[in-house]
Amino acid sequence: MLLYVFYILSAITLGTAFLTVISKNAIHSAIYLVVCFFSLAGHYLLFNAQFLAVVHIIVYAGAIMVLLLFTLMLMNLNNEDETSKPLYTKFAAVISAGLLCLVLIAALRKALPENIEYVNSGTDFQSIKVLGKVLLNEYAVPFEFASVLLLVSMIGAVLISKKEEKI
Amino acid sequence: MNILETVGINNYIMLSALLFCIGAFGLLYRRNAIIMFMSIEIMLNAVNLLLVAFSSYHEDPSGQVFVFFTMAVAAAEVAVGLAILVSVFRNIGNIDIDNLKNLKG
Amino acid sequence: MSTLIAIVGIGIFCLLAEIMNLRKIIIPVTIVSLMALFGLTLTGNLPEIKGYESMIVMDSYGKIFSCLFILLTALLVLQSAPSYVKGTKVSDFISIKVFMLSGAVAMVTFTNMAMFFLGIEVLSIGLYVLAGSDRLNIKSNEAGMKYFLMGSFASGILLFGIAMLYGATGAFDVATLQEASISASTEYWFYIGVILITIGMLFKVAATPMHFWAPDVYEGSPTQVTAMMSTLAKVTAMASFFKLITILNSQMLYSYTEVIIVVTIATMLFGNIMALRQKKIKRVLAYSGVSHTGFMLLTLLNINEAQNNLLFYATSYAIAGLAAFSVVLFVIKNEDNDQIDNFNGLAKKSPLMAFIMTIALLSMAGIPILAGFFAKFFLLSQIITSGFIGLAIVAIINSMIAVFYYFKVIVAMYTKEAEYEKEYANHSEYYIVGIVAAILLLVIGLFPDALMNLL
Amino acid sequence: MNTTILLLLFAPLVGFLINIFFGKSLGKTVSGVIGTATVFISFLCTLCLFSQINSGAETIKFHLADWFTVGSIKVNFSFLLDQLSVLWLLFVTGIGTLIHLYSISYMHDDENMHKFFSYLNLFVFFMIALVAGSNLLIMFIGWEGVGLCSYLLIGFWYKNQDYNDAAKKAFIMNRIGDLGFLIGIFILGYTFNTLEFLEIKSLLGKDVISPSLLSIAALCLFIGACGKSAQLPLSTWLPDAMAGPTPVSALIHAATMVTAGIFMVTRMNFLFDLTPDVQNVIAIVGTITAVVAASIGLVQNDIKKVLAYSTVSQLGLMFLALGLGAYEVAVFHVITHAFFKACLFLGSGSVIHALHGEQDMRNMGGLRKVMPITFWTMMISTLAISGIFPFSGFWSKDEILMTAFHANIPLWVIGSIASIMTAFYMFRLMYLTFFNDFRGTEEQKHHLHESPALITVPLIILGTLAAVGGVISLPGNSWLNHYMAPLFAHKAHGEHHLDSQAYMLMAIATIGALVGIGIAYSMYLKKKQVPVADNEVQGLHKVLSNKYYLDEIYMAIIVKPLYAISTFAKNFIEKYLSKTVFGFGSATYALSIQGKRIQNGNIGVYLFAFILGICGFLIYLFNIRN
Amino acid sequence: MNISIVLIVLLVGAIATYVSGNKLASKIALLTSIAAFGATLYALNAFNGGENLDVNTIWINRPAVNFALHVDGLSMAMLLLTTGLLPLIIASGFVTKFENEKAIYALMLFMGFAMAGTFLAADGFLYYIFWEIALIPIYFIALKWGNGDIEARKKAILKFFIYTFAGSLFMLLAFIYLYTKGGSFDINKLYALQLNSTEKTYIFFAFFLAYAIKIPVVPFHTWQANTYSKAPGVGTMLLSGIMLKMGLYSVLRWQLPLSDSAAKEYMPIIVALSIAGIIYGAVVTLKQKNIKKLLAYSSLSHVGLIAAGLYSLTIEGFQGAVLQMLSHGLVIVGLFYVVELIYNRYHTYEIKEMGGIRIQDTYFASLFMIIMLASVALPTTFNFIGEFNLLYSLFKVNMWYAIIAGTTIILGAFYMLRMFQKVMLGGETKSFQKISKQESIVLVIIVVVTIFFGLFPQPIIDLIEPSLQSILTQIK
Repeated sequence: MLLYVFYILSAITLGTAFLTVISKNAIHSAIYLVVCFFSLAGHYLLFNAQFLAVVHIIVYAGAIMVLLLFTLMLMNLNNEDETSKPLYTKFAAVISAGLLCLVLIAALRKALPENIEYVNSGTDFQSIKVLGKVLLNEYAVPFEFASVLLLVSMIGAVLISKKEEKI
Repeated sequence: MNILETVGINNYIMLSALLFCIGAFGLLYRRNAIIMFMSIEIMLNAVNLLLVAFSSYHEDPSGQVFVFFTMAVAAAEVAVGLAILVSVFRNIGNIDIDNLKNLKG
Repeated sequence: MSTLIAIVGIGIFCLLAEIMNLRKIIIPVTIVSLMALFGLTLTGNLPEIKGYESMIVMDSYGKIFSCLFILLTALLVLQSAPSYVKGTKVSDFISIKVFMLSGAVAMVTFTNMAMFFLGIEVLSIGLYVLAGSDRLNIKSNEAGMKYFLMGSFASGILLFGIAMLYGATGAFDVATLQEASISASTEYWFYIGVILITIGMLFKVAATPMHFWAPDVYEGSPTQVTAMMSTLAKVTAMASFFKLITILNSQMLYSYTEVIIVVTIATMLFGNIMALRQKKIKRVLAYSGVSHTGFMLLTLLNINEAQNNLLFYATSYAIAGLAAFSVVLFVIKNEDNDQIDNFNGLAKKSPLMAFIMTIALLSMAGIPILAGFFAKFFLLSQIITSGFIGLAIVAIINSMIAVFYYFKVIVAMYTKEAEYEKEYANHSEYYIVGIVAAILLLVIGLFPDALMNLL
Repeated sequence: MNTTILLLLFAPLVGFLINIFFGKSLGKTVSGVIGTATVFISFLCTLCLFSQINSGAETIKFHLADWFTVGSIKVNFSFLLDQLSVLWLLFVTGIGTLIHLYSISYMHDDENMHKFFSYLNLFVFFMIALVAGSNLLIMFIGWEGVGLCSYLLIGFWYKNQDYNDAAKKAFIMNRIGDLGFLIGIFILGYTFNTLEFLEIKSLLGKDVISPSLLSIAALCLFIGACGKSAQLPLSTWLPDAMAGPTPVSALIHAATMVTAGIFMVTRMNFLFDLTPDVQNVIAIVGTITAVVAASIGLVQNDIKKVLAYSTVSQLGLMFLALGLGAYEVAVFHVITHAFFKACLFLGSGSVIHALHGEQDMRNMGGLRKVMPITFWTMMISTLAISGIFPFSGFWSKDEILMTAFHANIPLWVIGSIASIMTAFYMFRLMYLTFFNDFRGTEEQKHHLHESPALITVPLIILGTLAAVGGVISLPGNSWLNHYMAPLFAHKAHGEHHLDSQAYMLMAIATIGALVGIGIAYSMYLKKKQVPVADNEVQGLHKVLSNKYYLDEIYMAIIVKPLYAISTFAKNFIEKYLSKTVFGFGSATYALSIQGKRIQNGNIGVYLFAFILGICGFLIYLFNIRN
Repeated sequence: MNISIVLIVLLVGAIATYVSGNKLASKIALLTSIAAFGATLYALNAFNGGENLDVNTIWINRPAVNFALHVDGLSMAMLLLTTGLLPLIIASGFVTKFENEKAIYALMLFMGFAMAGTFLAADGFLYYIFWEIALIPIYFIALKWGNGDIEARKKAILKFFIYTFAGSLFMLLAFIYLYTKGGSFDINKLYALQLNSTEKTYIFFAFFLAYAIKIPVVPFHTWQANTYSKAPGVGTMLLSGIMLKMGLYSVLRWQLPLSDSAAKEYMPIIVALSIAGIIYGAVVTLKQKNIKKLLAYSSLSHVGLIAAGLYSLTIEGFQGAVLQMLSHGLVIVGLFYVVELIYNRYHTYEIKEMGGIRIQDTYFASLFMIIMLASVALPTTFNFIGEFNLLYSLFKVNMWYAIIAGTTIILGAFYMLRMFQKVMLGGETKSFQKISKQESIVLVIIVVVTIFFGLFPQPIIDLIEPSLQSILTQIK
């Protein structure tokens, strides 16, 4: 049962991801991407990582996608205005991405044993409580440091967008 | 009952590798900056999926904690990226990366 | 830890100062406090905050490199002052730079991959912003865009690598990873992680074939940002790359060594050969930076003994870069035009600046008695000791090629006449940074021991 | 004694220094007098030494100073005054004095007269060093030094580039010989660890040394002698050297310097005695030179050139004697030759002086009456050189031929032919110059006059010596052989008994000379022939007047190819060598263009390279390797 | 008293010259150089008195580098050459009006400092540093004050710089390798190092590359003629008078003792190569049209002979080489000075545009002629002593070497006399202003010194011989 769910979800994930990158219309891409994110959230749920799934939805589907869509709308880019490229560049893209895929998977297949034993010990490791503890004890420094990161990006975004005034 | 018992970690690794490659493909294939951003998001999400899977596999919360950081990074990148994109758009009127070929040689 | 906090504190002060209308004091205070921090960190007088050893440890490697970064940042801030002081965004710029410094410090002091990842992202995002910060300039936009896209891609790969490491070991902390790297029972995919991280870092240090962004971005970015990229960012990436390899791959596979050798040779050659025909000074320096990356990558072949050499090379390269960029800033002013022709006749107009540039370029070219010579010398002796004589010969051939384009600039300064009356950006900051850097180059060259014994 | 030697050595040097530094301010006459006086002082000193040596005093070794050491060889400034060197010095300084005296008048019109005298003094100094040196290197100093002075004096009128060419040629051909000399010095130095003549002589007797090495050494020294004494194949410089002022030709290119080769071989006689092969070579080269030069001399029209070829020819005869081991005979001929050839040159100088620089005999004639002293002295010398009894040349030449006759008949035959030719061309010269009517311009005719006393006095002295010089070594009672006997290891060759064979040979020689004279008489005096213009000559005559095309051959096989190689090297090798070396540079430069095409600003390409890089890494590290 | 005083004088003098400004610079430079020469003479006196002039202090700990200067006869002789020629070269600069005089004279002194250091250094690393920094000043001198078209000049000089730099980098490699073997750069420790023959071969050729380019030995000479013709007179003098000798000196001091077995093994080849250089240089010289190039190629020929003597590994060869270095240094400076004097009047280096000078200035012509004759090694000039030794050493190796190398005395005479004839002789064509007393001083000094040492070379031989013997023992 779960296996089928996994396959379906995986198919959705990959399919929508693929559609995202090949859709001519950027809005369509965005929609597909949202679907992709939801399917990923489904995967998280399969892992029993409910908190993560929720956060994922909020951050990606809620924040990032909205930001992207907003920008798209702002620029009025909903219709196709991407100049058509020569065929060979597309060809090169397909070849190289395919090669990357092939090589990466081959490497992984070579590295991974056929069946990795998984033992479920039943310990709680992904409830909000545990995550919170880990995040704010062990990972307090990176947690705080992430704020610096966000601060930088915030200042940066403002810096680039704001008009310079001479004094 | 855990998904890994049924599906196995291998499949998840493969899945995220494929997803990652789709992201890379998008980056190569498209010249629309926004869609390239999306491709990058796909790549980051592939990694997130991998992290979550490994977190489950090791029954270790730090993987999931790391996902939060990844999300923060993704958000930050998108914010900055969009800011740059907007200024590009303001200057040249579109967001086709192929128009950005002034710097070369 | 306390260094990191202090740096972030300085960054926040910049932001607050803006709010409190203290814009004028931002730069002086930043520089002074950074210098104070430099002294405190170097002498170890900073009160150490305990309890976060799982994330950050200020070991000697981290300490010395942090000091180098702090020094560089202080000089870079001083150097960039004339560009920002007239605008309203001074606090933004300065705070971003200071925050980037914090990222840099995190990158060499981390004991957990999360810290490393965040550090590198802080640095990178700061650079994306700065690269695109000249918002009305299309070149700057392009640089920001290119850097951002490729950088994010590299981040993704880096992240994938970290995830693989995590998958193989179940942990992010350095100690476990290090143990895993030398333990025989480690999952094989650990090495996929190592390789992906290597690739990500090769991008950050701009090594062939991941270097293509560097010249374009260097050229398009505002000059003071280019200075930062080619000095602080490169050195930081290199230092943290070195640290990562120490952790992840201290017992390097032979095939991995081979790959590094190939990359090194390719990087040196590519950088040097491409620099030959450049007409723009920033591109010349960018490509020369690429070739210097190749040299610095040589340290990875002997991670156990080479950290001094890396420190020496990084220091001399970064300081020479600072000196060079001071002159570049001085010469090209705010103009969009950074052709080497601008240097024509500099020796007559401003012998001092021409002299500083000469010192910087000679140091980069590895002419004795300057710091760059010793840097190359240490590297060469290191690789010869470990038996890579062929590699040493390649390195030497590269030094020869490099002379060609460095001297092109020197020739322009000393022999050519300026075609038109040129105004220079006559700011004392450029002089100060240039002189300090030139003196440092000379002093390090005269007393290389002092620097070598730090680590 | 030491003072005498020092004075002998350095008086000409002092003269040189005075003249070079102060000559101009001293005035022409004073500088001439100084130049002459210093050489005369040397002459007096030499006389003094000669009287001692002749009265049986010990050989004098004079150590002036240390010079330098080469490895284990010590080279000193030291001088050896024995029978040979003193004798040689005697006529060098003696004739030198006369020629200096002559020059005072001859060069009086030249603005650089003080230079002329300083060079002449320097020449005498180096000649003294050459002759008096006690080791090979001191001799080499003199050897090169006289070469230098010869260069300076041939090119004395340096405004004329032809003269400069002649000077250069003389120097360079001498240098070819010098290289041989130098190699010879190396061999001897290497073998004996010393360069002192006396030490080598004593070591030669003791040690067993590979004969082939000695032969090479001797041959090399002979090459040196060839260069200096203008023997084939290095003979062509001497006729060209006539570009110098006539006193120079007399002193350097007739009497003294060119005989340095003979001096050297005589000096090293102990070596040559041990190498019969080389002696044969010397004899053959000498004979061939004698006849070849004489044959060229038959058709020359320039009065000085005739004398020059005659000199070469006579030198060849001397080498013939040397090759036969008859050193004292060669020396005897050197001395008589010095007298009569100097006289002839000075006489020709007097003629040229009278004709204001005209040297072509076709434009002379009938000078006998206007210039009686010149005529008579030259006539005596001509008779001497032609080997007419009882003039000095008769005795010396006769001895050479007699020696040759005893040793090797073919050489004797060829030598005799050469001396017949000598008689012919010398009388040709006399007839063309002094007999018949004057063929020059009216202008010249108007100014014809006998030369002043300063010119004629030396002529008279030399003429006298040329006439009676033979007395020093009369057959059967030779003072010279006796005097020089200590120098030579073996019994002198020249001591021929005056038997019937000897008389017959003398007769043959005299008849030969008379035949030569007779032909000349019939052609030039009786038929009043005048040689045709240069472009009208034909056949063998043309070959001869072009000196067997030796210059052209050298030009074609040595100089031209050398220039061609030089041009080739300069324009081709240098260029392509440079290009090859910097091909690396250009190649990298060219690569740079290709690189710029990749770096085309397109982010897709960059990403493409990036991903290919990743793939390369992974493939290399995981799929191919284990 | 130690020998570093000479270096200090030169360095301080260089700075003082720069500081003193354009008006005083030339005089201060001359004074400094004379002071340095005085210091050298003083040191020579002390050295002959048996005093130890060495300096040895630790400079860098890791790698172990000492500031070690060692004085023996050989380095003393080279130091004499350097500090002796420096005043002459500086004085010969007086005939030319340079712009920015303070810089060029300071650079000249600085170069003197570096070259003197090269001759004195007894530590491989220190030696390398001196060796390399000597390049910088000459690069700038040639670049800034050179003559001819700027583009062509830039190319030629850059070529020179990169070429020599390239060579010396291989030397650096060899030094590093030696260091990894012995753990020290100290010359005596390096001498004592036990290496196998393969290593020695590699080291031999690494050094050879550096020196062959610097000396230069055919076919590594392509930089030379162009650089000489483009550099200003003083630069050419520095290059040919002293800098070439750095390479030759280094062969003796470093290359041969450090790679003895290889030196012996490859001796015939290297000597043959050097001899080929003699002939080749002479042949190419014949047809040169530019007088500076002509002298450059003649120099190539001469140093070929010196190199051949060095590589012959005989005491005569060493001795002759050192003597010839000194004499060639003097004479070539004189010749280039003559060229400079002519250039100042005719503004050309083309031989065909000269001529008829002797008739106008016989004094000048005489001085020139003596120097020219010295360069063709006429006996009683200093050059003869050296050349005699050198040819003798070649003879000891192989008679044919001596014969072939000996053709230099013929060819040398050929091209020199030819040049002299074309430049000086002939009728008056262009008016030539007579040289002044001041201008002639340099020439007079050179003539006097050349002849003096031609007559009394023994003091110098005595000075250098012990050190050469010890080097030879080291090799054997």
